[in-house]
Amino acid sequence: MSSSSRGLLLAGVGGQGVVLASMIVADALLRAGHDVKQSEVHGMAQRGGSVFSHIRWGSKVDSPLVPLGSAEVLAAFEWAEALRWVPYVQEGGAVVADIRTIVPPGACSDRRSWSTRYPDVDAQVFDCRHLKTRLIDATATATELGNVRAANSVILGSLAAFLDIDLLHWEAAIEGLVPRGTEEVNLAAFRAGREVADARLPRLASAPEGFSGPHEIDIRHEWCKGCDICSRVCPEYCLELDVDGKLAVVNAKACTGCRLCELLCPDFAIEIHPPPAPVVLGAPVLSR
Amino acid sequence: MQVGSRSLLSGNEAIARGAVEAGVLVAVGYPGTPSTEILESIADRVDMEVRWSPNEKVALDVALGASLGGARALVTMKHVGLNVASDTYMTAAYTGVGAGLVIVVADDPGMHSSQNEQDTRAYARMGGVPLLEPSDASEAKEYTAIAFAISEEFDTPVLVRTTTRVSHNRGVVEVGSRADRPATGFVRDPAKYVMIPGHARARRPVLLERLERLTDYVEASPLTIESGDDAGFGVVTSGIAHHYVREVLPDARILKLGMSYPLPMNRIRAFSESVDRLFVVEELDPHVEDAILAAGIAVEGGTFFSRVGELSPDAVRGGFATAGILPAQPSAEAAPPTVARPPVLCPGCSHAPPFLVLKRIGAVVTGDIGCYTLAALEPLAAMDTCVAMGSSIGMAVGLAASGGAEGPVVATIGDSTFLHGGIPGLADAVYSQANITVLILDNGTVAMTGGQEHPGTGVTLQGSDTTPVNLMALCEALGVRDVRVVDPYDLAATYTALESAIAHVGPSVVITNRPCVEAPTKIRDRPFQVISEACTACQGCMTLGCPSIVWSEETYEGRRKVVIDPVTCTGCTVCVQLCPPLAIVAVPDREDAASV
Amino acid sequence: MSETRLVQGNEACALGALAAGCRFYGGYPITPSSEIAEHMVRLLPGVDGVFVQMEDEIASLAAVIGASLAGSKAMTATSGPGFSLMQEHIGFATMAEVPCVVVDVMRGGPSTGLPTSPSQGDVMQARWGTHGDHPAIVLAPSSVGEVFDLTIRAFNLAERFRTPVIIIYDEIIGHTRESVVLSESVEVESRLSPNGDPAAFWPKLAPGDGVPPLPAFGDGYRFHVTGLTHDERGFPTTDSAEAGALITRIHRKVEVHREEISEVETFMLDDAEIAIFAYGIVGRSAREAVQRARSAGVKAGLIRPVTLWPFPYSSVAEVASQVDTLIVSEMNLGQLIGEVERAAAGRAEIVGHLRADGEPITPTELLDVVMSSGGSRP
Amino acid sequence: MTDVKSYLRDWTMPHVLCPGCAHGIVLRAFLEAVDQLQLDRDKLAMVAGIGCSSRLVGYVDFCTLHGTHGRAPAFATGLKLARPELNVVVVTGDGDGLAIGGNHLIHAARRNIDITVLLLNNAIYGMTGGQAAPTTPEGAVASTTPAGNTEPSFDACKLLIGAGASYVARVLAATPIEMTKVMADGMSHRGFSFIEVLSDCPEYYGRYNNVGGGAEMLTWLARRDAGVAGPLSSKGFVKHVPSSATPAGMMTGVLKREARPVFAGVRRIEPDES
Repeated sequence: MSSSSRGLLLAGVGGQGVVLASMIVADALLRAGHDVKQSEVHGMAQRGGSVFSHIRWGSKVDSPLVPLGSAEVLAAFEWAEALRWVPYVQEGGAVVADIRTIVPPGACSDRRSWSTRYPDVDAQVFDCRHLKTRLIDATATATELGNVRAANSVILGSLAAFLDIDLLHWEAAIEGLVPRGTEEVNLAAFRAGREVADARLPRLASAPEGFSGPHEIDIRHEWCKGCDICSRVCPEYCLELDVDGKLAVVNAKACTGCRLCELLCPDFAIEIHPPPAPVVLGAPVLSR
Repeated sequence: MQVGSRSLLSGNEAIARGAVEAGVLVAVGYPGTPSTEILESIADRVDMEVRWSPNEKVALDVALGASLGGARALVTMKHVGLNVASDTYMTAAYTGVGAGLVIVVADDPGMHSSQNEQDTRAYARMGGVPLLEPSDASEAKEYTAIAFAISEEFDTPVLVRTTTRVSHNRGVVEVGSRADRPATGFVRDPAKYVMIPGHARARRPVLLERLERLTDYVEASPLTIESGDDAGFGVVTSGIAHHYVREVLPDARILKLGMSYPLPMNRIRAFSESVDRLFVVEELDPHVEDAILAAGIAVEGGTFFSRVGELSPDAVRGGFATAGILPAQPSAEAAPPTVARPPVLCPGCSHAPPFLVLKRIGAVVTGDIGCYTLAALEPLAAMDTCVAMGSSIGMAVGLAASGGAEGPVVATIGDSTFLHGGIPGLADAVYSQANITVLILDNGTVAMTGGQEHPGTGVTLQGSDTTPVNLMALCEALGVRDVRVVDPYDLAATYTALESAIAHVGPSVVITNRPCVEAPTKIRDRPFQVISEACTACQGCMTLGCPSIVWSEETYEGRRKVVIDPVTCTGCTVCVQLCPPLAIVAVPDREDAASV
Repeated sequence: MSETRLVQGNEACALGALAAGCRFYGGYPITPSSEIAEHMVRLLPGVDGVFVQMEDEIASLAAVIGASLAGSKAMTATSGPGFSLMQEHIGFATMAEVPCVVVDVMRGGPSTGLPTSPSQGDVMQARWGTHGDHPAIVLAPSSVGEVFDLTIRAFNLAERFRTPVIIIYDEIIGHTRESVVLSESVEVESRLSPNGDPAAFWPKLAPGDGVPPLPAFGDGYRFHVTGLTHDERGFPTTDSAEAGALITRIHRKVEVHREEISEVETFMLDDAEIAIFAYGIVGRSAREAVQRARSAGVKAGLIRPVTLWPFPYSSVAEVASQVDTLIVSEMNLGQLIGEVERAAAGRAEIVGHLRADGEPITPTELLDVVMSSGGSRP
Repeated sequence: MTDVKSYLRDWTMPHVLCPGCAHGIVLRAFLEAVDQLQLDRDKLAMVAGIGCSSRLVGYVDFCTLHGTHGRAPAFATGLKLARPELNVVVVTGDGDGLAIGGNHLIHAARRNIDITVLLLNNAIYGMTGGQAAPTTPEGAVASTTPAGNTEPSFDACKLLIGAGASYVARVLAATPIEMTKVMADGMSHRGFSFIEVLSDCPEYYGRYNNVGGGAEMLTWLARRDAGVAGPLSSKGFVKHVPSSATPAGMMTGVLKREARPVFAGVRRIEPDES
């Protein structure tokens, strides 16, 4: 095992400010007299992808990366990211997680077979690792303080409760790094975060029944007048008018059964039938 | 940055600081993750020229010119950038330098933001150019300074290779003062600088002789560090891998290579003789391992450490466990099920709507390098190829020539990528009268790398105004007869423009004109919202893949309705045009709300 | 059981309507018909009927048609200007074959004219007011008692033939009080209801005497009612055979029942050499004039159509072939006189006594006409 | 859920309306509402006047009355008063309901008789060949305004609010489920409910004014819809389209909902009376 180096992880979604938050943590550790290394990945991942930052500190740090199962704390700015990175936390370590959920666009369509399932917000998933958990609603706390953008400082405050660093170093790091003019609200958010109580868990975010497979498009040609509304509103381009102005199904497999064409057909000429047997969705997509 | 202070700097910032302290006068590059911040962190300096070039080759040309003028010059790029610059690079090794010339190349093992995983160390050997590998921020600054010294001492360009983990790792760096190194002036020396065959033939032996001297240098250099006292086995390593080994085997005997080309083979041999088993731990290609084996020294490495992707403490620990050095690892706890989160185009991204249109048209789309490459992913899924900077146009020409494309062939390329490597491709499209359409997605910045300026923006890296390249005039001057500009937020107009351009016989160009919503300034218009009562849960808006459009708690016929996150919505209006039931409307501003 | 009461003509109309089973009144105020509405609003609640004062006469008859389709016997009442407005819906009710009763209490016209004076200026409008080819049933009472009786009859005819029926009388009858025998046991006709599968119901299929059965909206028969020319299923058609069949049937259902509908009163006609043709209030003056002429030795008689339309051509022709002179007296400048001339076809000399000045035609002046038209001959 | 086509008299189909005319979409949304409310189809009476929208009643298997131009509210008044257990729905157009029938409409609203009026506003007289209507926007071309309409136009909802309608809403023909929801809501309302549906006329309005066909006109409707409306649900919502896309301000949503005595002939039914 590594000598004296300690580690923690910050994780969130691109655009949440994970990098700035980890700079604050690293700066506070540096001010407390530690050798510090902090490593994140940015670039393409920042475009709404999963963003994480490793922070290591001690008298002399080698690897900037935290070995699996060795982080003292994981601070997750988003629920699914807490789950993704929790294997880095050591037995009995701590998880600070914002219960905010950001469902990625790819998992946000229950009309397509590639739907993936967003995990329920449920603290019990950490039980097997004997982790200390702190599930907070940082957005709510920051909103109460008057600036929703200070939510990250609330999370840092909660994180700080698990680290033995003098408050003065934290405050100096925050004052030095947050955007000018927001020092006060961020400091207040940080202090609030140290005290903040566990959040009431939100309603489970489970998806409704999954996609049941391509639907059947039934056109009653003798009623169709070729107005073209259906083909223009179809999100999947299933329908087209041929050169004679006759409506045709050109991409039957893509029909998700949204029924827009049916609802917006002025001539009652389209009927959408669900497939006979629902397709069973695959297992939820796991990361890593 | 206060001289003498201990600061927390990233590897890239440390390189830049190293260049500043080394008295560099000209720093150029082309943005590319993970190298971009090197130049950005010194953009505000008034005592040096810091510039973006249109591409890496131009950057290296500029740096070489500066060097020949007697100014220390830094050039930065990502690994694939060196492919572009390699033409100059290979011959610069012949010419040698005036003042110090350092080429910083940032590799991206694991391909966090790249199209391949190539190992720059191979270029060092191919060009016969020394290569330094810092392992953290502190070394990054230190090695940059050393690189300039080597460059001048040995009259050679010097490569400094970082990886993502070094470039984007913050560590404690001691800040020193800037050396005052005014330019020494250009000295005419055609035999050295004009590489006609007759001159070049004479330079080849010079290069080889230089390499020998460099080998002597590295054998004696403090860049090669031996540590640890644990007998039995030893590890040769470099770069970030060094720290992983130290992490996993704190007391092991380690030979750390600060310069990994040329190699201090005598020291390696001596080191190998002091241990029973010799290991090499290196990221990506077996560059050091092969060289050691070629020297007839028994060494182990590739068997235990993957050539795919990044190393990590855990990967290194696993390798040594397999090698029998460390006890076998209990398998790590599996992560609880969670959701995949691939990167996506930003809310309001002006690149997304044209790809919806291309999908509708059924075009075969040759893509290029940039944010818009994400259009290859669901839900847009409207890009068919992506290979290298500027490749889209030439590939489109070829694809059209093959007659094998089932739809119209459209090349999509960003403004910066077009200026980087797309212009010759378009010249070829005109030259060969290829029946293709080139869609230039002009968002006025190099968005993927975080919003840098380029020759089309009219602003320099250091913030001063300059003359922008006029893309439309450029395309017309190249001989494109059908050039049109369209607002990509207007789906119907974009559709019409592309349809007409595709109908044009011969090459045509459509240029979109909406700026990036993130850079240079964040664009935030009045956000939109979904009228839940009108939403039919068709999720047609989600074909855009906008991250601001997410599931609602409400359903219609068992299917989720959608909501728009008002904080991230930029008010681009594209989803409004995608909503057949007209359920998306602007959030009223305060005045409106008050008048209700 | 019967009751004898002193009632006003307009009141008698309301009482007759109630006795006929009218349960809906929709109207708009206009002199000299307003009292009908004022009586109806008091009477209808007692029989669970509905009174509504509409925004105009067009709406009034529309509401009446709506109520009739809902199964209620329904009526409206008005006077000249309002009657003009109602023509649109008289046509609609004719085409759609919706039973209803329209009362026109005539006043001087044209236009606003003489609102408080009597007239008989609307008799041709009652026949031809609405556009297109159509039949008409128009009744013309000449006394308060007859108003009561004919109102009942009008409802019966409307229900019997699925058509609007018009009652037309003038301001004098409307505002006159007479003692009237209000019979409580009146004969009331109900509309023919379909029996059979509602799904197979065709609202305009009339296999019998040309009058199709009519269920009410809400009775389980779902059908379409339209003013467009339609087929037997009730749906619009432009087929000329179907269009011709519809118009012919609507005409014929009245025409072939002419005898059943028509009512003509004759007085002292048996040996008459001179006769007066008069209707409504003029019929009463004529009756006295005939009596006085007879006293003077002149063989005078009276023919008074109670049903103005269908016009009693054969009765008039019969009288014309018997008398030398036929005096036609109307409180207009000559409307039905044309029909009389057509019926007489030259068999008798037609003399008109026509006035349209807001004053009633008196027995004395009619006697003068009789005497001066050859009645003085021995 | 019943297939709404079962409410059609399918032997009368296809209907006479032009390709792209949204009136059929409106009819479908209405039938969905009827289905949602589980109305007894024997007790549902639909009354119409004259015009394209009024033709809709011929296609539905209820008790249907295709009356005279503009008079549908008057017919409906008689029907409802004579047989209160009927659900009476008037379908009218903008010319039918607001020009020739404006008087009947406002008085039905004033009385607060318990009927529902669906006014399909396509901003033109369609049946007669594209003449200007009281709702034709100023400047718009119609066959009787070849140089552009010089008359101001009615805001039907404001008119009906002024007339005392106890329920007033405006919806877009392009929003099928919102239409259904509002129609079901309006029909459930005790008293006079007025629902204006912004529909289209691609054949005349679209052609004369270069708006395009049915699909384009459905989008164009959103641009007519610019205003702010009150709550449909307890959550409340407001609608807005960027000012650059809003030539005329027309609020959508439920604009008025009021409990007041319902007219039932000689007596009135108090709001709290069952």
